[in-house]
Amino acid sequence: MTRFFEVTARDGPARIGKLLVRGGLETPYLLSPATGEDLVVNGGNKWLHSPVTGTVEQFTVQPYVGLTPKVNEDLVRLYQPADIASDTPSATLAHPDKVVSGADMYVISGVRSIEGDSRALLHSFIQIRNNSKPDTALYVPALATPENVSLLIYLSADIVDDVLTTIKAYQGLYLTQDGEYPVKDLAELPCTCDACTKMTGGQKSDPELLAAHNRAKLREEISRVKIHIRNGMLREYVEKQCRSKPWLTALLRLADAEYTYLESRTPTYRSSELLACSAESQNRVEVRRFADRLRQRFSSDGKILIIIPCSARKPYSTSQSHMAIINALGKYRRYVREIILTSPMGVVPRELELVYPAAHYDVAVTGVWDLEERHWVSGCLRDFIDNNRFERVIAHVEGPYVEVCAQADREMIFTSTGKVSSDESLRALVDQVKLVVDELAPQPRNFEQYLLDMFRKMADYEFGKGRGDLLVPQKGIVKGKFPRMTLFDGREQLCTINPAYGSLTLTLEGARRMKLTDQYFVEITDFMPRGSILAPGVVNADPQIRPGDDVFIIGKKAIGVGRAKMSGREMVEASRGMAVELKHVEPVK
Amino acid sequence: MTRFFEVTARDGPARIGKLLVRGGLETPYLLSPATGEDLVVNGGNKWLHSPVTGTVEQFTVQPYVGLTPKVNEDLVRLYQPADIASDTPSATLAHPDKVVSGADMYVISGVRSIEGDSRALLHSFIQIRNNSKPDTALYVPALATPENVSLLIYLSADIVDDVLTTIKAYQGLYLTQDGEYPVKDLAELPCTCDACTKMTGGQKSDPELLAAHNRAKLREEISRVKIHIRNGMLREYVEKQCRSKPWLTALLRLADAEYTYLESRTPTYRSSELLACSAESQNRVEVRRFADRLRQRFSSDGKILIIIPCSARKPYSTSQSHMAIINALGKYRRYVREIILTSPMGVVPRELELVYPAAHYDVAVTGVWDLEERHWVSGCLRDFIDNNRFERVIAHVEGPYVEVCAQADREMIFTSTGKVSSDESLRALVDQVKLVVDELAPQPRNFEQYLLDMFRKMADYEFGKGRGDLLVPQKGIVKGKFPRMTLFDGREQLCTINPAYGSLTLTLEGARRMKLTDQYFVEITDFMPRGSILAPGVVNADPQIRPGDDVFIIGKKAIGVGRAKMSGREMVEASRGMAVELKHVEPVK
Amino acid sequence: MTLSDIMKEQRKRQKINEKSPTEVAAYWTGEDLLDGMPTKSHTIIFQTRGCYWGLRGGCTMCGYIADAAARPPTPEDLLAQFESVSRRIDHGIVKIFTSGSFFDPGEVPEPVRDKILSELNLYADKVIVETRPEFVTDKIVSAAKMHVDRLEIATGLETSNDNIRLNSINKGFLFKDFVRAAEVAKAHGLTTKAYLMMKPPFLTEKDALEDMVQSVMDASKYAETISINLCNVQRGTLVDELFYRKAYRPPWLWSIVEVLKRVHGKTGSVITSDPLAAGQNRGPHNCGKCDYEFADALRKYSLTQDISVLNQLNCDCKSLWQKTLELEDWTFGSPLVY
Amino acid sequence: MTLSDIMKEQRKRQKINEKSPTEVAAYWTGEDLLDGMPTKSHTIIFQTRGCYWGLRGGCTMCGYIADAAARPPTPEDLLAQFESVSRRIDHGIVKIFTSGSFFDPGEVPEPVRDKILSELNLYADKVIVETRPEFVTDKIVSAAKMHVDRLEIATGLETSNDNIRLNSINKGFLFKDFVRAAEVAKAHGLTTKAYLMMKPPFLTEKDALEDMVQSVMDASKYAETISINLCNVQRGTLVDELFYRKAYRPPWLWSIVEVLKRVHGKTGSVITSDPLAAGQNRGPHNCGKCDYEFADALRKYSLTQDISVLNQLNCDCKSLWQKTLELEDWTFGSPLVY
Repeated sequence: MTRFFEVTARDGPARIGKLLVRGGLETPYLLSPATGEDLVVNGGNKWLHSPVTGTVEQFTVQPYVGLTPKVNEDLVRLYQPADIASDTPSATLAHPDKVVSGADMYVISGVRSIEGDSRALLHSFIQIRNNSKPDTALYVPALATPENVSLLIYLSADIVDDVLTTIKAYQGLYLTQDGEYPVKDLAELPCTCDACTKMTGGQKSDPELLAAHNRAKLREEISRVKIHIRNGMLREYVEKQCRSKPWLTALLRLADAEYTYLESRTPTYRSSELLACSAESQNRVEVRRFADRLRQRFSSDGKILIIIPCSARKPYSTSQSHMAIINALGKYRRYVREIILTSPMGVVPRELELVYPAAHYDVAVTGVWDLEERHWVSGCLRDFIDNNRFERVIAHVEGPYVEVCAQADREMIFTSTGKVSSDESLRALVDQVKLVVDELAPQPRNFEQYLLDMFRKMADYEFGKGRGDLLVPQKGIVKGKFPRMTLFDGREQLCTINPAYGSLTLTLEGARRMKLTDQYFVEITDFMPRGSILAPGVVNADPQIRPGDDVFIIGKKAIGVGRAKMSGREMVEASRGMAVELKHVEPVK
Repeated sequence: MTRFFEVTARDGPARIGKLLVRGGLETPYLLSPATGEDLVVNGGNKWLHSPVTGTVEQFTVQPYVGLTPKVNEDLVRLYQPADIASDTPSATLAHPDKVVSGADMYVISGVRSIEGDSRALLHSFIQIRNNSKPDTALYVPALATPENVSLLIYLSADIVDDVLTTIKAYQGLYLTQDGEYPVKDLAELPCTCDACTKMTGGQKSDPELLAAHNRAKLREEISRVKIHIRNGMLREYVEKQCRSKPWLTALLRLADAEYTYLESRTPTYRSSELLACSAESQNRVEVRRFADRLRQRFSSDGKILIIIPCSARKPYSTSQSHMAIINALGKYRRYVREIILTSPMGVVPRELELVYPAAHYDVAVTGVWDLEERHWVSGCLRDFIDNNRFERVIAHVEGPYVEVCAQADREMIFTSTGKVSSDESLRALVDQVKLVVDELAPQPRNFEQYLLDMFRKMADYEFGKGRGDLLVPQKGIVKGKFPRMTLFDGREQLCTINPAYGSLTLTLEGARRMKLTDQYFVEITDFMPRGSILAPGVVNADPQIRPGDDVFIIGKKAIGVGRAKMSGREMVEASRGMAVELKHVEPVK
Repeated sequence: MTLSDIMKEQRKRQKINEKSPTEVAAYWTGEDLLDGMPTKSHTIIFQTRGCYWGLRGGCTMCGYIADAAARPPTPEDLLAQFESVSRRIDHGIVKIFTSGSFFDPGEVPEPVRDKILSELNLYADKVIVETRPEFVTDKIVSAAKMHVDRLEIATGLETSNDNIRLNSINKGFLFKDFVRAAEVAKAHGLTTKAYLMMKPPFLTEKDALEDMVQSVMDASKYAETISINLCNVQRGTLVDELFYRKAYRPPWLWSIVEVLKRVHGKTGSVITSDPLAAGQNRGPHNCGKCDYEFADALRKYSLTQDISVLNQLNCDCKSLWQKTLELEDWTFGSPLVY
Repeated sequence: MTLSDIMKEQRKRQKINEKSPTEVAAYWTGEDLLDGMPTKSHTIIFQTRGCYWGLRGGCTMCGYIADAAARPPTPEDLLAQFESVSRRIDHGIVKIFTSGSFFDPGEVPEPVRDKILSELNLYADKVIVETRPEFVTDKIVSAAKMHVDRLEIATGLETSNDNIRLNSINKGFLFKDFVRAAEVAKAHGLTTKAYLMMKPPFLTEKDALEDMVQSVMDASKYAETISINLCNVQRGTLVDELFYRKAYRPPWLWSIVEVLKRVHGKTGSVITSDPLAAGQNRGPHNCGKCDYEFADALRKYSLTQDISVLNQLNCDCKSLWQKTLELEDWTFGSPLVY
């Protein structure tokens, strides 16, 4: 049980937290051994030093034998520290092969030795995180630089220090967010910190000043990273920041291959933008998960499918190009189903156009799609066609979309003769749709039915296939102005679309109707919650819960709905922190 | 003729220069209209303001009608400024559709209006640069932010200002290298500048302080960019920095499609590292040019080709894996030709392994090649095989290289059974080579001949096909320790390999033997040069000359060799700046 | 190519409003100042064959040419237009516009004009007709004067700066032409109303503001009433094209407030300004938060000439506007803030 | 698994040097201090069956097991080895090593040992034999003493800290074992030489430095000569494996200089240190610029015991070394600077 650390915000594996000593210290925290800070007591080598008495305002590391992550496993076992049972804040060395239990803080031992070894570093993070409680703090010692610290935090470092920045100063290296330079080679110093002001004033060779600059840069970078975590945009930042060095690029790419590690920590819905500014954006959890859920949780009942290119404006249907197509289709629109083809999202069914991140992403547009994009999007399209039972597929697309459709290698009719919204193209589209409608005579779906379907598909997407049918009554009523709409059954409100988050917000009745007792449930102890549910109050929770999910709260005294603030695993394992933000609760009779 | 500006260093289109007023002001220069700086005199709207008398310490923009880059061309013609004929430093508005002549400085009019429009912005730069003298300064007004200025400078901005940063401060925006934030949303300020120190002290809402911070950040960023230009690594930086916003990413990608604009300004040889940290690295001029030259300037006389994977260590032949292969081949090595398969370089013949950037790049290694990499490298391999006349191709490769070889779709024998340097693989390779050598009985090439061939191929690569045969005598002698080797004909020194730059350094005799009078020549006026040749002394120069090339200097009084510091076009058109760094010169008898 | 040629090209892309030739282009009522008292006003815009100047290209910000009839209306059509609204006029001020000049006989034949004016004279307290100055001739004015007791001639002077009027607005006449027209009107005992244009294209906010202050001062010597139009982006105009290209931003409401403060009390004229489309991107606007408050204040000032309603205005965006005035020159041709 | 087990695994990857069983593993000459005077020294390393302790895993930094013969040499082989070098010995100090203990009868049978010692006694001024302390028994020492006049027993004590000796070095004996051996030697009138090991694995530079200072002080009570080995990375050892994993850095030359400065004059022993492989990555080194100067000074000190040669040393890297001492604890297990 962790008593001296608490996680307060998350963005993927990255967290903002609080060390519960000295009135609370926010993490990611920059420890400063170089200036003699004593927050962490370093017991030193146990062959030379005696055990230390812990105090309540310091994290104590008892004397140890330090190893590096890549040494022989047998050595690790030979020298492993004892399990911790301490009343005062405790820290202990952790090795990827062995994590003892009971500490408030884990220190990756000897991680300095694998600077530049992307694979070993990633492995260390994952192993230690997977084998320790989610609400323990992770200290990555003597490794942080302004250049790499964002990736360390992205991978879940909570504490870093100024040890390497100081040593580099004594090696004459001037650190920046973008790399290091021998200070003697710099004609001017690209910084305005105190130390640089003094150095420009002539004290250039003083390593203490250089160390102060390096420390200031590290502190700034950590501060920036916190902003990115709070804004839910750290991923965008590391996609940028990893370009500093090949090993950092490799680190991000390898991390993306560790999908489970990232996915289990990545919010499902949120209000931040998703910027796709690099090839790696396509491998983001949000993008892959959307495609996964589309395969697993979505199915269409239509006979005729129309493929439409994406628009810069979101939701797509508010864009000029989509409005032109929708207007042209007119009454025929009720006979068709629409999907939007887009990089990097792949395929977005019209019914899901409000879902995160389909309505939240922005991407660099050049008119050229690279091979990875084509492969990915055409694969998504092929899967979508294969997983549904359309009798006819009409591709109303232009430019590179044409090739992507062709690459999907499924039978389809192309209707656009140039720009999709040109009069000629639209005429061809409508003519073709008319023809197919006459031939296939599909069931029409009027606008009210379309809206109900949207709720149904969104519920399926969020809570699993079939939940939409449970949630949405045949005679459901949709009120409100697109996209802020609410679903009613008679006068009973069931849920609302929250366009900012790209998800449904359930009422208690909505959750009840979906029978969320086996999925997306959070079982709590015997109390009447108010405002929020803290982790220690959680008995059990669906492990598929992610931050951002609407969850059903089940307790002996109360049931309710709320938004998950942490993953299901974290709710169960953590001993601190807000698990669920409550929205509706009622006592159990 | 430009008298008030001079370019002193280049990195692609980016330059460091000097405004020749007030004792010389280094560019990229941050002009500060927001603090009332009067280096540029802004004449204002000509319907309201009268012409200004120019002074010698200011760049004067006479009253004008300001337009934006995307307005109707007819308007541009209607309101275009007059050609400049001024004795004092002059600046004038430039529009992508019309650049008048005679100014020392061009101001892109209304460029603020196309912030975010990657295509229009790129077009503006290219049009104005292509239609003005290379040694005129380009001022990009009211557009720079810490986030975008590196790309502006990359595209060749010489002067930017603090106008937009100031205005954004008055909009409450806190700027950083990575984007902007409403200052009221920031819990802490990730900066240590004076202004931030004061703001943290409580004056948070003062827009003047915010403007000072924003300006400081812009100044820092410009300072950083200068470091990158000087280090020859601005490309790496913009590949990183463009990830801030989709439009900046698009700007870099679109710029890469303007190959001629970039290529004509990019050095051929240099001592800096080339880091391939993003998908865009593959589209770098250096990578494309290497492949182009391989197609156009390289040919092999071998019958048997061995394909080998690249190594992290450069030159490849000094790596453990290559040494293992070379040792295993032993005496059979003289019967084969070797190429190295690598991303992003494509194919590197062993003879060119010292050439820039084959010996200078570093790349993120994950063991996975994306589709673009595979497509590019397998295409390079296919071209190489098709452009030469090997009778047998042996692919001694592992992992993803196997697929890449297969994708080249040419007949080849695979010899590696796992790791290429395993005993088993090496045995299989040697067995196969023996077999093929017995069958084809190719001419052997001993090590001395190999070294001569290396000089030959490097000369072909640098100066055009056939020049190697002119340079390298049949009985040439190679002295020195790999890779620092010198070529002699008897006692006459012809050239040296400069491994730092990845090129040959010619002696005068070397240049003479290659008959560099029609290519890579610089014709100078009637004087005896010493140390360097300045642009005004150049009468004519081969337009294919790039910074870094060795060139042959031809004049009435002297001939010589030297290293080009600017492109051939620039030498001819510029009226200031060092054109060639002289290495050897002798009087014409 | 001249600016007129460019305008002609531009106009080709303009959509013409299609209406029955017997309907007016527009009619509405409002309040205006008459002898210092807020008074009901009627505005009639006739569909005519269109402004002769506009048909040759016309002014860069003027979209009224879209109100011209598709086929030239007959005199009967014009009278039918008048009759369709005349019964609604009982008293107050009547303001007559066409998409061009009411006094242009090519747009409104003399008999029709006389008929309209004489009939209006029965109900209206004051009639204001808009016309370009070239039609303010002794002959036309004396004829018009015969039919109506209290007549005011309104002219789109736009600015007193000939450079701007010719090169930015493409108005095609000079300040002295306006002066001449005003003198003719005065000679016949008529008053003159000058329409000014705040922020024509290619001007910075600052230049536009200064030009307007100067123009008010200049025009007030000849015009009893000055109405400052705040340029809004009308479809199909050059300003529209510039706006689409992010090359134009309508004026800040702060700027007109500043103009009014600076000229208030310094002229003998009544100065008004109707903030049409205020708060929209295509109309005059500040930051989005204060626009409606500013628009209200401007309307109030126009009706009361009470400067205190403007003095009270404030908003956080003031410093941004001030900075824009200071720095916009440095864009060398585009707005600095949108 | 014990550290010995780990070492045994490790040893499997070690390459054995193959040599004829009648050749010594190595022989070289140098200079050493004898009675305060630099004197020629001969070093002989015999190929034996190998250190019994090393064959069970052995010490973590010790690569000498590679010098053991592939097949156990016969007594004749051993004598042949001796004869192959003995003619080169005329006077001075003779230092006898095996890859283990010269006094281990399993390595060097008693008759061979006696023959070698008694023959050496003819030419050598002093004989030093290396052995683990468990072989320093009354019986063996008195036997040896019979053959040679001036004999010194050298033992790889490595450190006076039992924790480190057992857990870092895996030496398998205690300080008291060394003390006992030294006392046995003394009882027989022999002197003792202690080899210490500067920076065994898993220690920070600072801890290594402090340990060495303490060890010199402790050992000097029993050893007339103290030789500090600066750990270098020998192929096939655990230290080698750690070095490859960037988990080990040989000591800084600054550190040994600091040790010598701190103990100089505080003991009655002669203290020497031969900076083997100095300046290489695998040997003790500073920054690359000053290494050879430091190595020279250390050799000079060893021969002269003149501390002033060390006091003069300086280099820019001093502050980096000092900072490393200060901060290396904070890597929690790896070197901070390589």
